[in-house]
Amino acid sequence: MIETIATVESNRELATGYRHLILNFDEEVPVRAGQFAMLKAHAAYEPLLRRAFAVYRAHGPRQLSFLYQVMGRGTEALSYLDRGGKVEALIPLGNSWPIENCERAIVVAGGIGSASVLMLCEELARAGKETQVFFGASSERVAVGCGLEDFRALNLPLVVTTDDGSLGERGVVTAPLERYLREGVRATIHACGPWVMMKRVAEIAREFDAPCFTSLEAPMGCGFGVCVGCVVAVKTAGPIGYGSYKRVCTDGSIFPADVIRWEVNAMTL
Amino acid sequence: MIETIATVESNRELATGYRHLILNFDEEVPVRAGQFAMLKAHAAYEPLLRRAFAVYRAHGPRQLSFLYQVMGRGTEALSYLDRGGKVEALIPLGNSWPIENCERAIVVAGGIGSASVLMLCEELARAGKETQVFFGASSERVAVGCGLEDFRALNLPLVVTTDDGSLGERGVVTAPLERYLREGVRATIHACGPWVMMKRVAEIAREFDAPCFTSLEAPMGCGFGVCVGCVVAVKTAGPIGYGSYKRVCTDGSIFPADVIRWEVNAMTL
Amino acid sequence: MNFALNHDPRLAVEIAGIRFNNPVIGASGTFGYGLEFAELIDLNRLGGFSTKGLSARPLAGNPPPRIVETHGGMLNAIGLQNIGARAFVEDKLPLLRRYDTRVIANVFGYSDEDYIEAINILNDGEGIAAYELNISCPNVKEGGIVIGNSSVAAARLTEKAKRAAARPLIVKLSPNVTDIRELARAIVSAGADSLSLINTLVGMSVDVNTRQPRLNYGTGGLSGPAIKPIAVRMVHEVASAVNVPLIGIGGIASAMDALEFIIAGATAIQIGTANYYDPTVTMKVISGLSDYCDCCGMDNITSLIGSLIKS
Amino acid sequence: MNFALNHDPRLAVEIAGIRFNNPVIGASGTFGYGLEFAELIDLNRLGGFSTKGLSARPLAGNPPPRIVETHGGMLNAIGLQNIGARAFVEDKLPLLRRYDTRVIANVFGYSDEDYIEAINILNDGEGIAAYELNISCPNVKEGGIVIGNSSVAAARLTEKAKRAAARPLIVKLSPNVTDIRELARAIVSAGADSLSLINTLVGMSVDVNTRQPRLNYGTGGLSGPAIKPIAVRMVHEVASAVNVPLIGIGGIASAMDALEFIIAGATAIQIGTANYYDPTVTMKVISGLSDYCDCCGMDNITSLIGSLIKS
Ligand SMILES: Cc1cc2nc3c(=O)[nH]c(=O)nc-3n(C[C@H](O)[C@H](O)[C@H](O)COP(=O)(O)OP(=O)(O)OC[C@H]3O[C@@H](n4cnc5c(N)ncnc54)[C@H](O)[C@@H]3O)c2cc1C
Ligand SMILES: Cc1cc2nc3c(=O)[nH]c(=O)nc-3n(C[C@H](O)[C@H](O)[C@H](O)COP(=O)(O)OP(=O)(O)OC[C@H]3O[C@@H](n4cnc5c(N)ncnc54)[C@H](O)[C@@H]3O)c2cc1C
Ligand SMILES: Cc1cc2nc3c(=O)[nH]c(=O)nc-3n(C[C@H](O)[C@H](O)[C@H](O)COP(=O)(O)O)c2cc1C
Ligand SMILES: Cc1cc2nc3c(=O)[nH]c(=O)nc-3n(C[C@H](O)[C@H](O)[C@H](O)COP(=O)(O)O)c2cc1C
Ligand code: FES
Ligand code: FES
Repeated sequence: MIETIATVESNRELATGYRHLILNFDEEVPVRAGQFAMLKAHAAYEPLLRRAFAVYRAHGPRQLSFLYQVMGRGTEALSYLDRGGKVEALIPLGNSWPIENCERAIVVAGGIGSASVLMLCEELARAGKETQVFFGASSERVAVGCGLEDFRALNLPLVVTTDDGSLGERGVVTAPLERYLREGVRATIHACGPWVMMKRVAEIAREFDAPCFTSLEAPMGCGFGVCVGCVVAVKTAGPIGYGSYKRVCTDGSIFPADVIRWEVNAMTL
Repeated sequence: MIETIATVESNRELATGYRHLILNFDEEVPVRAGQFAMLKAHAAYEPLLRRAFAVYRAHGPRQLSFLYQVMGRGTEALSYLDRGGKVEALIPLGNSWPIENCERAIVVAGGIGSASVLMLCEELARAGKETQVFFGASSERVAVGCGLEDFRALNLPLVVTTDDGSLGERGVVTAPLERYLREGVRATIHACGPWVMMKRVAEIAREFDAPCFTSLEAPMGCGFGVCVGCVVAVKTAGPIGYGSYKRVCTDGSIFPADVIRWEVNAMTL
Repeated sequence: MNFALNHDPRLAVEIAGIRFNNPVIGASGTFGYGLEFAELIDLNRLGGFSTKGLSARPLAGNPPPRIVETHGGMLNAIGLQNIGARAFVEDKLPLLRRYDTRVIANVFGYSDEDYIEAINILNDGEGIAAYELNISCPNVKEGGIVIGNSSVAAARLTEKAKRAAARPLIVKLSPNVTDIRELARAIVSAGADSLSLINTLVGMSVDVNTRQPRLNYGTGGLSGPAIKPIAVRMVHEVASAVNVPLIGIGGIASAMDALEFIIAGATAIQIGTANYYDPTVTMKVISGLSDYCDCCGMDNITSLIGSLIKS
Repeated sequence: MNFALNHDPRLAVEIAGIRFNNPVIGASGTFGYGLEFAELIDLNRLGGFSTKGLSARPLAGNPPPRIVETHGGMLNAIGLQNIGARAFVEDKLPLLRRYDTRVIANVFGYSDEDYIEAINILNDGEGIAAYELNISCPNVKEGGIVIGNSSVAAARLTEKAKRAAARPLIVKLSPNVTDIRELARAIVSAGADSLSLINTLVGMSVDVNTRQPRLNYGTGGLSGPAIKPIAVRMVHEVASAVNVPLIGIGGIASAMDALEFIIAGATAIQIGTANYYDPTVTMKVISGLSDYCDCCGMDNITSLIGSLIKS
């Protein structure tokens, strides 16, 4: 975990509301696929709290990039940064995607959740594991904003869905996933996307009893385990008690889908 | 009084900590010498309140400029603006320098107070009134930051003082003023600068009973008279009562020196 | 005069029998005597405004500095400088009557008698829709206690004021109390027709270099977005404790902010500090509320009042 | 071990007989169990820290969402999730003893008995400098009343806790009261060795789209720069009401902020929310205080305590 001030190499808009931020660090930052950083435009008075962003790509030991959607005040402040701008960063944070004991892999990306799985796909490819990617977005514009081109460049089997059918299959990304598993494929699922999507992916995984890992989101106060604000409800033997809630930032952000109590949403949205 | 969003033409640093901000307005903004504007970097969450800045120069009916010193959060936010940046502006505000019944004029500028008197000097020159300018700053750097070159370009008799003697006469600007009046000159004094300077100018004016006008500063909440936060204590016949305090923004910012109770400082500093 | 065309009927609300064209009201002390805004906004579009605190006699106010900005807000210790009730009735009201907006006279005094005297003067005025009793100004405590912080004193004054008032009585609550529900109940039982909340929270800022308070008065009232969460909570608490219409106040700077208060239980809202840094904010909030009705297909904003869904 | 070289002697302060190498303390609930910061800062340079609230038995805490950011601050309703006093003594203390910093055990319970039980467990622990009684957590009220908002209940608990405590007792005050001086006097008379203030202010934030509170618990505690002016005012008030050392808390994010509290009457300060968005803030504040001593040629920061000059 390194607390530092990084410098903006570029902050390009991929599609309206979606940007690719490349940062240069003074020191080497070792990151594993699925880890994240807490970022904030340097010396910005508002908002106070840093925001969590998955490491999208490692361009070099000192150059990392992030893919983000402009949601509110924090991401808006980041969107104003130009080359040379400064970013306060705490990195790397959280656990990473476990790929050791997976023979065959399925990667499900929903919307900006894609940011957390590009490095995973790269790793799986490097490890020579057979990998099928399902990439869902609300529209072609959003798909492009969520890094579609980078995923295409991986040359992995890729199924794209959009809610409005403007690109690929019309509908939700879980539909082709379900069909795929119904064909009898046994593989480990890695999913990142909106809560509802991951909840559905978890259900499907249980149905086909496929191992499934999900990278969760929660509003984060600190990102390193001290505020205990980012919790998700997990299944425990006894009644609600200590251990019923786990921190997304340090116990996660990646959890086996079957330990999460999906009916208890961590986000207000 | 116009509420609008202006566009930055340029925001050049004249000297470390001092900048010249040129703004373009969509509509014509009629301003008289000594008036000011409430400015804030557009969409900045912090600080909330706009800051008061004298109109330094009118480059055209729709282009005005401001000279400012980077003090704290508000001016810092302004200093980050580049060409094309947006500025929330309420303008023009306050009264203006009365020059009608002045035969001969003296202008005293202390530090960034210079920003409020350049247009005055231009007007006096245009009106063909004999004018002597006293320009004080803490150092040559600050003098340059406070627009020294623009004042020199006026070709009016100009005496420069610096606290450290790095330029012109060493010492406070009120010293040459006093000598000048001692020579028996009768003229109307127009002064803008730090409270202590104006207080001293007021004393000198009384001593030589020269008419004297001062442009005051106070922390401003609104700039258009509704918060009643920017008051200065004025002399009244009776005891303290309604009328004992006047608003710098709407009753001023320019007041005859002899109505001000100089012992009651409007600023914490 | 008929300005009806200006108004979005879905935004109309009623408080103590008074109809407001919309729930957006300028807060006392931040809206002057209304006329100062005539150049900036269309006063006829405004739901209403509350005047700067009016006392029986004009007041000087506190020595400067009177305001200082803090993170997300500001501290003020104006000390109720005002022209006095009489001058308001004679000089301001005639000009205000030209506009189709509800004028609320914010009343202040150092003693019960002062309040009653001010109300009696204002009773003669034409064009005042209601009175707002400012019993919660933190910058003028006499003998150390603020009337608004004591249920007993507040109820006593409310009762007297209600008797004297020729118009509906709104009482403005202080947030500087342990249990605002108890205070609200006492004031409503004493006859208040409506409650407005919150006034400012008492705060202090120190100039480390001079080691003096940044405000000459020492302490001041904290306002602005910084206090919004406290205000929303209090509106929600009071809504469950009394059954008179509430006017929510505290850090409102957008339509979304206003909606938070309405959902929490406010019938109308007042915008204060935001008027300083965004002089046309009231107009923006009114438009924003109309847009919201469009989106949700809502025909009356009143259906939103106190609609908070608890988990 | 000898870390003395790390410390600026001018910054040393004493509270209830405990020497702090400097007045900068990590606030409870924002500093975990201290160890989480070992990677980020030099714990040996830190004056001290207060643990996350410890209860006799481990607690689950509230369902999410537990936090939401507001302008200048944040609301939290963690609900005191903690590993429990026993686990702290057995698993955390041994590791903490490696560091030269004062460990304050923040104690919480639902009843007087809970508090005493927790204190008894902690009494066995080695390496605890003092206890901080959290009687002001707004997110766990049982039966509707927060002990810390009632002078009577607070004094009663303080007395029992003082009797049970094998270490100096710091009581943490709630800001959600009408008169914090009265509360402070009652608690000091009951035996508190020191007071820390303020805890969070109760607030609420509403999600206009879902019409639900943004926090699952409904209300939460407001912290951060937004509340600083209220905290400084309360520290100043309490300083004039009692004569035990005070620990100032509320929105501190810089050395200048810390100095405001010290000038207002605090002997030491705690930094909370700022640790989240600026994890090394404690180190920056310590250096800043040394710089200040250099500028002013001050040989002891204690000479600044309560040095506010009133006009
Ligand atoms: C471990 C982790 C990794 C993430 N990785 C990425 C990423 O790679 N790219 C990316 O664009 N986003 C990512 N997010 C989400 C990102 O943190 C939020 O979009 C961001 O915090 C929004 O901040 P804001 O100030 O722009 O919006 P806010 O003004 O804070 O909120 C705007 C809206 O977003 C919602 N929101 C607030 N915080 C979060 C949150 N933490 N997660 C989701 N919604 C939130 C609010 O409820 C509100 O409705 C990640 C979140 C987590 C927890
Ligand atoms: C009518 C008027 C005209 C002005 N014209 C100019 C001008 O042309 N150029 C220029 O550089 N400045 C001018 N000022 C001063 C300018 O408004 C302040 O420097 C500015 O408000 C500081 O804001 P800040 O956020 O940068 O500093 P803050 O963080 O607000 O304050 C930094 C320091 O400046 C002090 N300060 C705060 N507000 C004011 C204030 N209104 N006046 C003086 N000191 C203040 C604070 O006490 C603090 O010590 C004018 C002020 C007034 C009232
Ligand atoms: C400078 C200033 C002066 C105020 N004067 C009064 C007043 O005279 N009477 C009153 O009832 N409230 C007064 N208030 C309180 C506001 O009406 C309002 O209750 C408070 O500021 C909170 O709202 P806001 O956060 O939107 O500003 C004043 C507030 C400010 C900032
Ligand atoms: C997320 C969070 C959790 C907290 N938990 C506790 C706690 O367990 N015990 C306690 O006494 N105070 C707790 N506090 C209050 C802080 O210690 C502090 O009093 C308050 O946040 C004000 O300081 P700040 O503005 O610097 O954060 C908590 C604060 C936050 C933000
Ligand atoms: S974000 Fe603070 S504990 Fe996870
Ligand atoms: S700045 Fe508000 S009245 Fe002058």
